[in-house]
Amino acid sequence: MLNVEQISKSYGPVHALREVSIEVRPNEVVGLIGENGAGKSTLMRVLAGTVRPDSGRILIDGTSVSLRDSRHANACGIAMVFQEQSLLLNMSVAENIHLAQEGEFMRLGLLDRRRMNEVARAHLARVGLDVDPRTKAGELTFAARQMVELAKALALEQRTTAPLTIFLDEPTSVLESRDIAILFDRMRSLKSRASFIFVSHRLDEVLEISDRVYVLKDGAVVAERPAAEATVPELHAMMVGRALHSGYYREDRQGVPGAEPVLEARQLTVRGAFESVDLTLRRGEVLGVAGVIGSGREELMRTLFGFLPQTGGTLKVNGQEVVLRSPTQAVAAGIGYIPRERRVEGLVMDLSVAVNMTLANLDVAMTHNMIDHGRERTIADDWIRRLHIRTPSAAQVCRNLSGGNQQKIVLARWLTAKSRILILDHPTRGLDVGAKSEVYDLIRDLSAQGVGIILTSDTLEETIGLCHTILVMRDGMITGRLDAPAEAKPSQVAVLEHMV
Amino acid sequence: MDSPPQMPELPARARVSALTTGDGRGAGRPSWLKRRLAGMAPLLVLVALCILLGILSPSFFSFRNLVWGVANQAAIPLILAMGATFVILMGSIDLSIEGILCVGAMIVALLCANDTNTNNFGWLGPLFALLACTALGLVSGLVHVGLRIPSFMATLGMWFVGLGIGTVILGGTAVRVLDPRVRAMAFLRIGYFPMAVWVAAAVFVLALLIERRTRFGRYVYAIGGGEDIAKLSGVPVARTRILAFTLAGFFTGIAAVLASAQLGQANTTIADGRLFMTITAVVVGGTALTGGWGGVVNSLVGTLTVVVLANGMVLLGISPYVHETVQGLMIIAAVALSVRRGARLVIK
Amino acid sequence: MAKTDMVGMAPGAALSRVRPFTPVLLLVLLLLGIGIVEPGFLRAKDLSVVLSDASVLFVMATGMTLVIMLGGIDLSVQAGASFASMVVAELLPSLGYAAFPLTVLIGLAVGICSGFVHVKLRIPSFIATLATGGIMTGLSLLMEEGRSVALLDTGRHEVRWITGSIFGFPNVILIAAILAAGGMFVQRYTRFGRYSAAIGAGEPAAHAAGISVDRYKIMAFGLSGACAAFGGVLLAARLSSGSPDLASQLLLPTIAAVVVGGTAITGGIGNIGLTVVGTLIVSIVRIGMTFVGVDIFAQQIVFGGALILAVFVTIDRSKIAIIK
Amino acid sequence: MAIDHEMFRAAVHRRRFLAGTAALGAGVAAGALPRYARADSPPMLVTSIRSLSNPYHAVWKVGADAFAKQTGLAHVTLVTEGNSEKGISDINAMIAKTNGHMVLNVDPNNTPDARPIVEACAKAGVYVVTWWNKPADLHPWNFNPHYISHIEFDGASSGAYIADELFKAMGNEGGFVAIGGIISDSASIDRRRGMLAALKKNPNISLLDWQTADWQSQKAFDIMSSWLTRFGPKIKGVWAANDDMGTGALEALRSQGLAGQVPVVGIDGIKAAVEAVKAGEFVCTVTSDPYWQGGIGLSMGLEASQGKFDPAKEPRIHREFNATTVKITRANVDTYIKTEVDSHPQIDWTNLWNRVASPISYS
Repeated sequence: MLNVEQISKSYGPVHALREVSIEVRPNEVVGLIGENGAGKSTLMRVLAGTVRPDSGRILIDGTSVSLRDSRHANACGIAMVFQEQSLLLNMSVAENIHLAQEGEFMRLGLLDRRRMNEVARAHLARVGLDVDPRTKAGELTFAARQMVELAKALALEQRTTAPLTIFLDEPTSVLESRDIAILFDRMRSLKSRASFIFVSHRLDEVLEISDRVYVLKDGAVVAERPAAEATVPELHAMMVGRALHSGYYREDRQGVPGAEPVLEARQLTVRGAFESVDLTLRRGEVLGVAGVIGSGREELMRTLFGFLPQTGGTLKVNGQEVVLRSPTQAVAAGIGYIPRERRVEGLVMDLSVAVNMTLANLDVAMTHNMIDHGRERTIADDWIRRLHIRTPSAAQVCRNLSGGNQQKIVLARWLTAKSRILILDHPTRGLDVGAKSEVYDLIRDLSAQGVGIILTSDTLEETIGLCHTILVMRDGMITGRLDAPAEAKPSQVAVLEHMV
Repeated sequence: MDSPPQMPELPARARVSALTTGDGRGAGRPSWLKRRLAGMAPLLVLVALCILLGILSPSFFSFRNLVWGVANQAAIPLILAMGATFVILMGSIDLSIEGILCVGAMIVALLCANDTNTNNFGWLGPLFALLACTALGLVSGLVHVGLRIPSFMATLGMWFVGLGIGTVILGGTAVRVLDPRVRAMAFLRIGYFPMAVWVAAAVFVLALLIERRTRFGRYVYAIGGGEDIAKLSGVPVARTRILAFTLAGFFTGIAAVLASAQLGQANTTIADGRLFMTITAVVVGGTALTGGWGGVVNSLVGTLTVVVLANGMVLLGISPYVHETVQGLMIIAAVALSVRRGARLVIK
Repeated sequence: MAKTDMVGMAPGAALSRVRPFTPVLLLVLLLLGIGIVEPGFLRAKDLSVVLSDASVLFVMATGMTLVIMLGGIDLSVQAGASFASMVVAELLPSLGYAAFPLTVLIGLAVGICSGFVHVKLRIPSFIATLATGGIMTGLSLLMEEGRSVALLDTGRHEVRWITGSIFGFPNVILIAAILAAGGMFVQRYTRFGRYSAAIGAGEPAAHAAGISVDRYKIMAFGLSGACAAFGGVLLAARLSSGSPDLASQLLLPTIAAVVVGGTAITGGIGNIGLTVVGTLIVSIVRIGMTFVGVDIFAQQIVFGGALILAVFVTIDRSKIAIIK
Repeated sequence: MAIDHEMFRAAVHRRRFLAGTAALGAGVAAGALPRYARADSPPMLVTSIRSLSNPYHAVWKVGADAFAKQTGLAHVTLVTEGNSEKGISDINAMIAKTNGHMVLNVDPNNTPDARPIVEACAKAGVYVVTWWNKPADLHPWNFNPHYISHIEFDGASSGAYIADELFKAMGNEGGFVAIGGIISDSASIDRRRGMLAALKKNPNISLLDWQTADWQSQKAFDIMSSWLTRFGPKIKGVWAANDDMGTGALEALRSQGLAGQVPVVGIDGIKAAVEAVKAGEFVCTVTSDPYWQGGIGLSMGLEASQGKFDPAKEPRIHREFNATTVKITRANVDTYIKTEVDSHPQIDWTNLWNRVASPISYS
């Protein structure tokens, strides 16, 4: 029903897409995998109508269409659910679902808000989400928003006779495993209504949900497989061009943490988020915090970096009691933070690599209280070399770099700041396999250098794989503390039972 | 342009608040009640101010003052604020108010019976004034969107242009309006209220309908909430932006007609000081200059707050030497009490 | 976002290479244009007149630049300058030369207050500074019941360092030049400059990098206040008296000067070098109109049009994600 | 800033209205000036005023143009738009442009502006006349011969005069309200001083409240509305520092059906006020004559530059003086309208000193 034929698109010398052909059959889920820069997002933009291909054509039920813009793409039955949460937080769920499609609710030139809400409620019901369509999107959880986006995409079927294809761009990257299960469940039940193109970095998920899988590499399709016949290592190999070796999380390099504590929390409390949390982070230890959304772990992480002021308990850094009222104080105390929202909190996108690296500790780049641009440059170049950051130069603006490289720059910043404690808030979110493994290596290096690391991650597997110790939180309390030595990693089940 | 583009990013504003309010019952997120109260804050400020004045000056709550001292004086600022609201909701700003208002008033005066020329087109005067102001608003919009110039500068330019036109044609004279029908538009009393108040009320209802019950209204919020998302969802951003500025021009036109009718004359200084008062009113009402949050109801509250403040200073006979100081302090207090708390928004 | 825009305006790619120079280019064209119509304009003597008249505007625009870089705006500069002119006129007789630094310090303090109101009370700078400006106007009215204060002969002697000239070269231009150099230095070589750039371009990221955003914002407003005050001092010296509305009407030209230079009103992009050019463009358009003899009835229209045109040419859209 | 937004006699008829529009054409065409003035050619006439957005200065320009037409010399008008810097730099630009071969008639935007302007003129050999605003310690005789005269109109006496007329109309008893102009404006300050002085002489009259409306009728309208609710019938009269505010207040009264019952006074004699006097809604208004001001200043400069008289030899009363004002009351309003509003006064520009009234007193 939807055929992409021989699509090519290049920006200057870079070939984003090379004669890509993809077929989406009725009622099936097509998996689309590939590293960052493999051309996934460009392909999506082509289908969304926001980018015109240089050559090739798009067929819908055999008839060729040239998509003018996103509106037109919708009319042709192609809906997008973006990796970026693309809901307007200041508007109600119903308004979001019907955005730019209010036509059907106009009566005598006026919007019929009641009907708008009713219809929205129906759409929400279809994705099994029970929220008042009048609530503002900003008040929903990430998971709920994802569902709203799905509902928004589905709402299309009312408006178009064309068969519906929903393009899901890494919908799971911001979801908890529990929510992912729900999402997949919905997708399966919706297959009767629409076809899906499912993009993800998590190969296991792709295999779980897809019927067929396309592998993109360097802008070209390198393979197409029925999911049933494919395996994760195989796909990974095709995608990265190298085999997925054992010890994915570098368990072999997991050292033994030192004895002395670098960070101690006693009865740490933030009212309304979590209560009396005790934790001890030792030198060189990787401490994982697991828990579903709402368990308080997000807030715990942000509290440890001074975003949320603690309302009770004590916090000690290297034995010194500290009160962190702002990130400034946290940095002063030698704590570093790699945020979940890289593009917003991680980097100043329009400033250069070098500037971003020295942002947290400008002193290293200063000679008698003046910024020494030469010195700053050498520092930056040094990190670029040591962390294998792929960038034209240290003067390059971060916006143009891939997620993995951006993440390394954030890391480099804290290394420059000589932080002895690092808080990694979903450090591999949105990174492709290659970038991920590099980050894993870095984490091992850091812990080997005695840096204490507190980590939360999108997948339990990752948490278990990387950490020495795992704290499990539920309803704002610590409900479990498991050791995870390299040789005897606990099972996911073992962790899960503390979570729910 | 030699690397493939990536997905557009959410505006920082949206993302940051997503961080703090997104995660279930996040600590950064105030309770339902708190949020409702925060929404009410501007109104509470207004009520408090009124009570205070009522205590200090018995004549404040006198029916006469409420009608002539408050309602009648609020008419023109309210209409201006209605136009400004939509522009500000988009995160833009319209500085051309004074220029456009000046042109409008001038046209009214020169086309209907006046003491400078022999024209006497009666109703056509106000009509043409409306058309002209709407057209000027349209120009602001086209310049802003078409030339891709920040609205701040585009409308700043239009401000000068408008005043310039006024100066050229009036040549500095004050033109008196002699047409009784035009004067009636401000003074004719229906019920207890003068026409100006009814007009303002009508404009308010109109603006409310536009905000709540039209596509344009939705789109304005969408653009304010995140222009790139809106674009991707197929919102006609350019058209909406232009329309918003045109609408602002239209409302300014109505204000211009009322102003010339009320004063019985038009001159190039008729609009002096209107701009900052209008924007202050909108912000005091709790509409964010960054766009997306607030609305015409907020602007109504804000306008009343500002007008009551001015009215109160006269009622209390505060010395003109300290007017500006008192006003400044009161406005700081008002806004400080009514800004959106909770989510750490980037405030610029 | 930036990139998609670029894709949209593919031919503009070439344009974006000359972007950095467009403001200067515009300035040169402007000079030539006026020079052709009115050759007298380009005489060194007349240019020095133009420059010294532009210098006060520039001093105020410098402070404004720092604030706009952070994405804020300072509407209190004209009130601040007028206030300062009163203060310095009042203080000169009793304090002599000490009056100058003291006035600037007062300006700094007032600016810090504006910043504090904006940052700590979380009031949009547009309104916060509007209000603090009103307060300052009130104060300068109270000082002499609204009257202006003339500098006495002694005072006029003490402001020679501003009004005088070296080899026929007006000091005030030198002063402005020094300030410009200082400003550029601050922006390029100091913590403050670096951090305000970061805050302007991405406040949340700057915050998460441990930069105390609030502090630097307040500093920016403080400096803006100081610059405004200094501008007021220069004005008082040139007009040898202070008055509560001495700098009235200077606000819009100041903002125009900053933005016409190419600094983004939304913050992040820009620097004082651009403001130098912007100031020159604005004042040359203004004085040029008189020189060329544009009919005064039309001058405002021309000025408004010129503003729009200048901004159209100078702003670098490739860096502005969304044009609001 | 002298008269700031004062609305002076709106003596603009259709003729001039059209002329104004035509001026736009000329303006857009730009450069309607002789390119360069040689030393032997007659000097260029230059007028510098606040803006054309108020009738007072609009009429001023008309007078200046009339004089220029009569002499057949080129005339340029500069406006400060309330911006001292702009005003001064424009004048500097003109001096540079004409190589100092010009005469200047200037209404400085602000008291301080006078000094740099005069100094620049003296330096360049430009004959200059200033109006309304100058620092007290700046005197024409310190800049012989180029600084010819500084002329003002005694604001205090005007303020006092209209106050007295108002009190008479009130029957010398009861309360009245007063509206001032821009608070820091010298004219505003003087007129208020005069009003207060008059008040002292009338023990039975009380000043209910004094507020400022920045010369604007709109603000006066709002303030008056609030006053009416605050004082109601206690208001027996309205004193306004200029006619524009006066008419604003009058409209507020009209909206309450009080026009004509509560007497109003103002200064400037703008057309609206003159007609209000005729209608009995205004008691009186006072006018200096901007038409005359616009011409006479240039005339002084021209004659001096042509050596017809030597300013240095003139008595001091000719170098610094208050000029006479015209008082418009019920008594003379009809004739005034006939001679001044509906037609143009024929003025003998060569009679330089016939309106010298009194020396300027520095309080």
